[in-house]
Amino acid sequence: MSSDLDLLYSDVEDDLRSSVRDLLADRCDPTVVVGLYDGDRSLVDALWKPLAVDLGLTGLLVPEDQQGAGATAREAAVVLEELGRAVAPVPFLTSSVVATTLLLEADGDLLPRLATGERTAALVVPLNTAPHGPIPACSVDAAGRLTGVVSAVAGALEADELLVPARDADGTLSLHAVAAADVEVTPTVSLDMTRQLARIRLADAAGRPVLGDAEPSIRRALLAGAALLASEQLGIARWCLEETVAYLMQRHQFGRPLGGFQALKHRLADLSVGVESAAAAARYAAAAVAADDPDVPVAAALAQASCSDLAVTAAEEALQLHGGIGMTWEHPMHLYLKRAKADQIAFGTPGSHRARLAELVDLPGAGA
Amino acid sequence: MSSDLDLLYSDVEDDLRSSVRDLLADRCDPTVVVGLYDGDRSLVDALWKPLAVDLGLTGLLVPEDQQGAGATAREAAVVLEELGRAVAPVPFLTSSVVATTLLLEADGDLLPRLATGERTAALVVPLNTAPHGPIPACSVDAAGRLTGVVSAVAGALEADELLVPARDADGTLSLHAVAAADVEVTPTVSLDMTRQLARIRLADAAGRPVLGDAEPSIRRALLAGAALLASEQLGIARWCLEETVAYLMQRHQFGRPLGGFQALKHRLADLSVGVESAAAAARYAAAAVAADDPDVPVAAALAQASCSDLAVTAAEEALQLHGGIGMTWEHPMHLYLKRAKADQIAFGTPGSHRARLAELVDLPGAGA
Amino acid sequence: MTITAAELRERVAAFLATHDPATMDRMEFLRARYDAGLAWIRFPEGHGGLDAPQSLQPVVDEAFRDAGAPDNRARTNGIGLGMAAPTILAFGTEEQKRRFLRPLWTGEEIWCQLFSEPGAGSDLANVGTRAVRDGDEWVVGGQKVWTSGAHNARLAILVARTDPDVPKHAGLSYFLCDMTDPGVEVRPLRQITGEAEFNEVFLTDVRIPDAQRLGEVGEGWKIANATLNQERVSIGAGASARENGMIGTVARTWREHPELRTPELHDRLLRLWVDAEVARLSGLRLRQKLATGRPGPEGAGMKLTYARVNQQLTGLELELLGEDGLVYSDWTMVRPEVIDMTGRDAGYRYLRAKGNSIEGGTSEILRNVIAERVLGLPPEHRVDKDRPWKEVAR
Amino acid sequence: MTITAAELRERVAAFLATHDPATMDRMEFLRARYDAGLAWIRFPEGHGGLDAPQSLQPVVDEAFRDAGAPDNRARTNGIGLGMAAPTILAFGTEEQKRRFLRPLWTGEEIWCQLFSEPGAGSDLANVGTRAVRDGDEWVVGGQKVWTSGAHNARLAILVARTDPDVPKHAGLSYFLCDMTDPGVEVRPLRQITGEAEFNEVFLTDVRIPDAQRLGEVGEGWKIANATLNQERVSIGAGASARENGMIGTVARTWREHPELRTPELHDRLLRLWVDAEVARLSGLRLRQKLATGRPGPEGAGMKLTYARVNQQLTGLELELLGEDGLVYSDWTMVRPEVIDMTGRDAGYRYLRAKGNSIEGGTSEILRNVIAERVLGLPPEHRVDKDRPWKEVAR
Repeated sequence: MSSDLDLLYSDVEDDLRSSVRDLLADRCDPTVVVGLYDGDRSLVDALWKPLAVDLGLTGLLVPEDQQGAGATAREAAVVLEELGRAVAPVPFLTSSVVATTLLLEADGDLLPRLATGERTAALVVPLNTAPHGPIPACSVDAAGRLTGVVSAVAGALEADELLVPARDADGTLSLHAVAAADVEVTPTVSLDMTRQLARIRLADAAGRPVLGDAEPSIRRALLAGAALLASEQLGIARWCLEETVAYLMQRHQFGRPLGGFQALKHRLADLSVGVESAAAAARYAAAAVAADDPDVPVAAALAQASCSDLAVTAAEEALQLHGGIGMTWEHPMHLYLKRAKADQIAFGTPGSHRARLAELVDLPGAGA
Repeated sequence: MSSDLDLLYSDVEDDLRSSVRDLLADRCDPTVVVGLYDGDRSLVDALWKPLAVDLGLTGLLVPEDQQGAGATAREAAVVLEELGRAVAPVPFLTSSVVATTLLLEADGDLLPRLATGERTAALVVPLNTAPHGPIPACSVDAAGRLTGVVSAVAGALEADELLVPARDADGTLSLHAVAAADVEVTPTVSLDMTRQLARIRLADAAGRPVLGDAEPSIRRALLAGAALLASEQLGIARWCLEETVAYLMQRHQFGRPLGGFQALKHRLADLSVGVESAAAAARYAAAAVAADDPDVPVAAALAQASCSDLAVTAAEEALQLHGGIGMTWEHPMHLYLKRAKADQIAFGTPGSHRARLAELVDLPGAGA
Repeated sequence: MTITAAELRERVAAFLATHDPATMDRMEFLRARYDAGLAWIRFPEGHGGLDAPQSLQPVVDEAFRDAGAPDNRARTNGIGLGMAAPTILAFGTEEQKRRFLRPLWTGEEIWCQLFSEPGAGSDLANVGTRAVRDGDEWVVGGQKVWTSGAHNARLAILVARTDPDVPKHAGLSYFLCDMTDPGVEVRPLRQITGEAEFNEVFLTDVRIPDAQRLGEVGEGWKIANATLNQERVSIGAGASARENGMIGTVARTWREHPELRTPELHDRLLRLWVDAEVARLSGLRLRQKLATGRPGPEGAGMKLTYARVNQQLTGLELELLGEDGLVYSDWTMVRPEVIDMTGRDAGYRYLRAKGNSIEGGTSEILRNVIAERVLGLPPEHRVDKDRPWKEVAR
Repeated sequence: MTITAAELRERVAAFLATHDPATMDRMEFLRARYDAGLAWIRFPEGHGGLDAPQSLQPVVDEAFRDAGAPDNRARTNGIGLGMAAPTILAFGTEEQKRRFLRPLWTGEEIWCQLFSEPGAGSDLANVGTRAVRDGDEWVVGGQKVWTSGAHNARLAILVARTDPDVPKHAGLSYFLCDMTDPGVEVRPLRQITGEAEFNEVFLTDVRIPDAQRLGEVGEGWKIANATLNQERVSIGAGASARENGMIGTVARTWREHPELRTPELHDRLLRLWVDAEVARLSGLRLRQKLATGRPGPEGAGMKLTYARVNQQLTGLELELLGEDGLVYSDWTMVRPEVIDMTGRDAGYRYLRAKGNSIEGGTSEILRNVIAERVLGLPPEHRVDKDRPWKEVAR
């Protein structure tokens, strides 16, 4: 609950934002993004390479002595704001945040290879797994062979390396790396095709052990993911607000711009207050993770409990205020609605994060 | 769930409404009602006598062969709409609905005396007792002597006869009549002074047995109270809406009537839809009680789950849209806000009625 | 003396005695039923009805159903039956009623609606499609949008601008347009669900006989509003059994998946159950009110509630489903024949329900309608009301 | 080079070395502290400050507190310190600053605010109180309302109309009014809580020297807005510890009464806990943003949230309390010295919180401000903006 965390953006962060935004403006036009829904995934690689290699985003959270940029969650959060703003279909959150955070606690050469963008990894759990919830796991035998099926895994289609949580006969949860090429990865038709999910099937797959007693590390990685997802949601919400304001200034009905109608003005004002609130919550979560503040669990749950719903509200309001045009396939609004709705479920629903907060801040439920 | 129940008002009901409204317009001016908050309760009697005796409202639910009017809950509901509309401080709901419904199942001469308005009665439970909740009870000894303290009792200050639920040593719940004059009745400073509560203290008070195994009857009476309270809430909401529309048509700011500002228009439109919905729910509850329909438990819970909150919303919106003037003691708006808020808690909160619905319509909660 | 249910049953029995549904050609049977006044009984004699109360319609429909008779497949001609027919009845000439109502009711001719345009959505009176008189014909050009069923339709109700020099509400006229005419081009319009439930319709020098003009020249706005009120009432009226519609679908998911329930979702679901049930009762009450009269602005409130409840319910359902809420059935573009809001997967329902607050009058426009026509609040400040249409910014 | 925390502590120590709070007269001590520039350090030298960063103010206050020094009882002069002082600093002449700021800071002179009128609430620029020039004085007449602390105040900031012949925003001027002048009558204004926290103030031929005019004639609207932005920021900024304010009060009730908890209220409380905590962080963020600059429209959003959360929390608390939510402490009319939103009983909090969305700019006006000044949406259509004030309907 440190009140001295900086909730604004530094000059460095502003510069980083500009580079990411410029690149996305150039290469991630909505008219290309929508192609993902019709099965054209070529954008993913075309975008990920320059983001990873040219801008070096993959190494943000990795220390410099491991080929990384030695930055913090604050910078990663700014990147996520921009990725959300462009509904960019890249595995930054899954590989460069969650998998990277996980590997920070492990030995081996995978981390530097993620940092340089040479490899991409994904944690094999369903996207809706909450940091505080049950962690679905495969089973691992004494020979280190992995068996199990995990569905709704995000980032797996883009990953070379899969990080698989598995339980041994004693019930200990450990983490194993498996080459994606060695297992069955089936794409899922997803509500949000800009973060398409996959079903992973392992049948006696050969894994390399990464972490022994892995549960605390996995939870920490999921917590970082939840905390920073809030920045992606903030980016989505900001785009929806700005796009809608611009549209309502330009669209005339009844002989005047729609933006001049007071009922719409008041709704946009409320949305604007919501977006500013989300900015505070998301920045606090990023700053807390960056500072390794003891308040991270509260900050992450708070950010998810607020930013998840706010992004959905922003997308829904934007859709409604665009009228019919927002309902069409050719307008990009639906891409944001689908991402926002999927993000709301990702890393646990807002309701689940509120229930977690109840434990953390001593507001027990009925009968407790 | 009979869909052939009439949800409109009959001509007879419209006539009844007119007589009640005329009388209240004449004798229940808000400037007099507010005096209750400063301790002047003279209005209560001055109003109750003509309503009870001149209009014969006390006997609405009593069969004609017991000195009553042989009408139904539909007519009583219309009376409650008008009483709510005028925040009238009379014991109609407590005596002529709840106590009367209870006595319909008992022998003795109290019912006809309630019907004629000669006597007034109140059920001695806290106002927030839900039809489906626990029923606080006094204890009764073998000699029929009652002991206990019950607070937040509505209608007790106006009652000659108190109907006291009591448990004997075996735990059986029975109902007893006690003359109000024989027990300690202490007025409570209440949030809603137009339905002022009291604390009843019985110490070996002599009661006359009214009903033996009284629990089903008490629940039925509370259910009728909850079902018809919705009509009072509808009356409150309608007044708030109409008064606010009238005020906004008359009040000018920025050189034009406030009612022409679209943001306010849209809020009033939403409120208007809410009021129409409340009318449907309240009418259905009244019609179901009148027809002794098996759907009464659902109808009552539904009406309370919707009309309670709607009346509060209407009063809160009305207060806000009146601006500063609504915050003053001299404007009647606060009388409605206080009544609406107290009514929301009366006979169980909306949340408690939703929980009851969950049981009734098979929508069990988590872990059930 | 109006007709009774018993008399109606007798009439149906008499009709069936001479028309055996088991042996008769389906279309011949339907035409005969129409001619016997047993189609839409509230319509006048000679136009498929008996001037009978609408409330008795189910008696007739049931009697035919019980006899195993074919029906007119009402779902495939919703716009024809729900919007075109009552409008033609109210504003058409005898000749027009005779020409159009019978094949409409029997389903021989499917109808669609050519009202909305890219520049005329909420501001419907801003229609820019031009109709220029040329002798006994009108030459029509422009672009329409959000036309459901246009690719299957034989006829359309059409609003076009016949006079750009007068203020916008005064310059519109109402036409019945043959969709098979040269110059009518229908293109599918893909929606956020992936499907193309609607179409864009391009009109290029389409020639409509003046005999297919409905009402007077310049009356288009009035007639279009009558049509739209029909739509709002029918959208808002909804079904009449408890848990019909979206709430039933979500309640079923809830009941079947105890493992997904949380206290938070429970209370949200209960609130929506209450809203849905109260909306059902409001619909019932509205129908009792309207039993005799014509539809007024009250239907607008029903439609507002229906849209809100559907959207909140479908949003909740995805949260409830969790992992299963992250998937979708199929993004392939198809042109569905019939829209089934409660069927399909939860993701589809979520996306499709977003249209409920836009189609048939946005929720914002409906709030204006309620504020002005139910509550009597002042109309919006209008810069375009009294100026010639062609001079207003758009 | 700005001053550092260490340097400030040294200055305080040096001051205390020659001014012993234990022996010195309280008011003498405060005056000396002001003259030493250790009052409000962000103010200029000579006016109680050192041109130091506002962020270091706690360092000074703490050092004095630790030394057992008397403070200036800031809570009893909220309007003076929060609104009058920054406005006088920004718009006053040197002479005015010298005359008014010192006794304001020390608390010798309490201030109140004479802005709102029965006919000028949200439409503040509609002020009808007239000020007519008469030589070196202004003769003021009119009625003000919602004046807190007027019965204790020595001075007031006042907005009055000096020119009714120009459009309303142009015809206002800003004055510093002596509340002890003849012609100033203060009457308590009872509120829905039963108390009279505010007053009505009747001004009859009150004579104000032209030297007590703040800013130019006709600049009243601009200066009043600067004052109100100060208020919104201070209302919105709130406290900075978690669970400070209303949420702490309700959370305490929740923790102390397990028997009252229900799943439904639990989720509502958690939602409001989230809202309150996010609002706290937003306030923190806003303060970081404003650390150097002047208050802008951003404070409006904070105030909106604060009002909503307070109202929802207090409403929830009554439902939570059930039977105890039906009682009230006392309806007797009193004039409270200090308003304590979080103390008192739940019924009082519920009623008092209703004022949060009205006082200091209604939530509706704040939404306009945000829409127009933050988002850049078009202003409302204004019939009164360019017409002489006296000709506009009201």
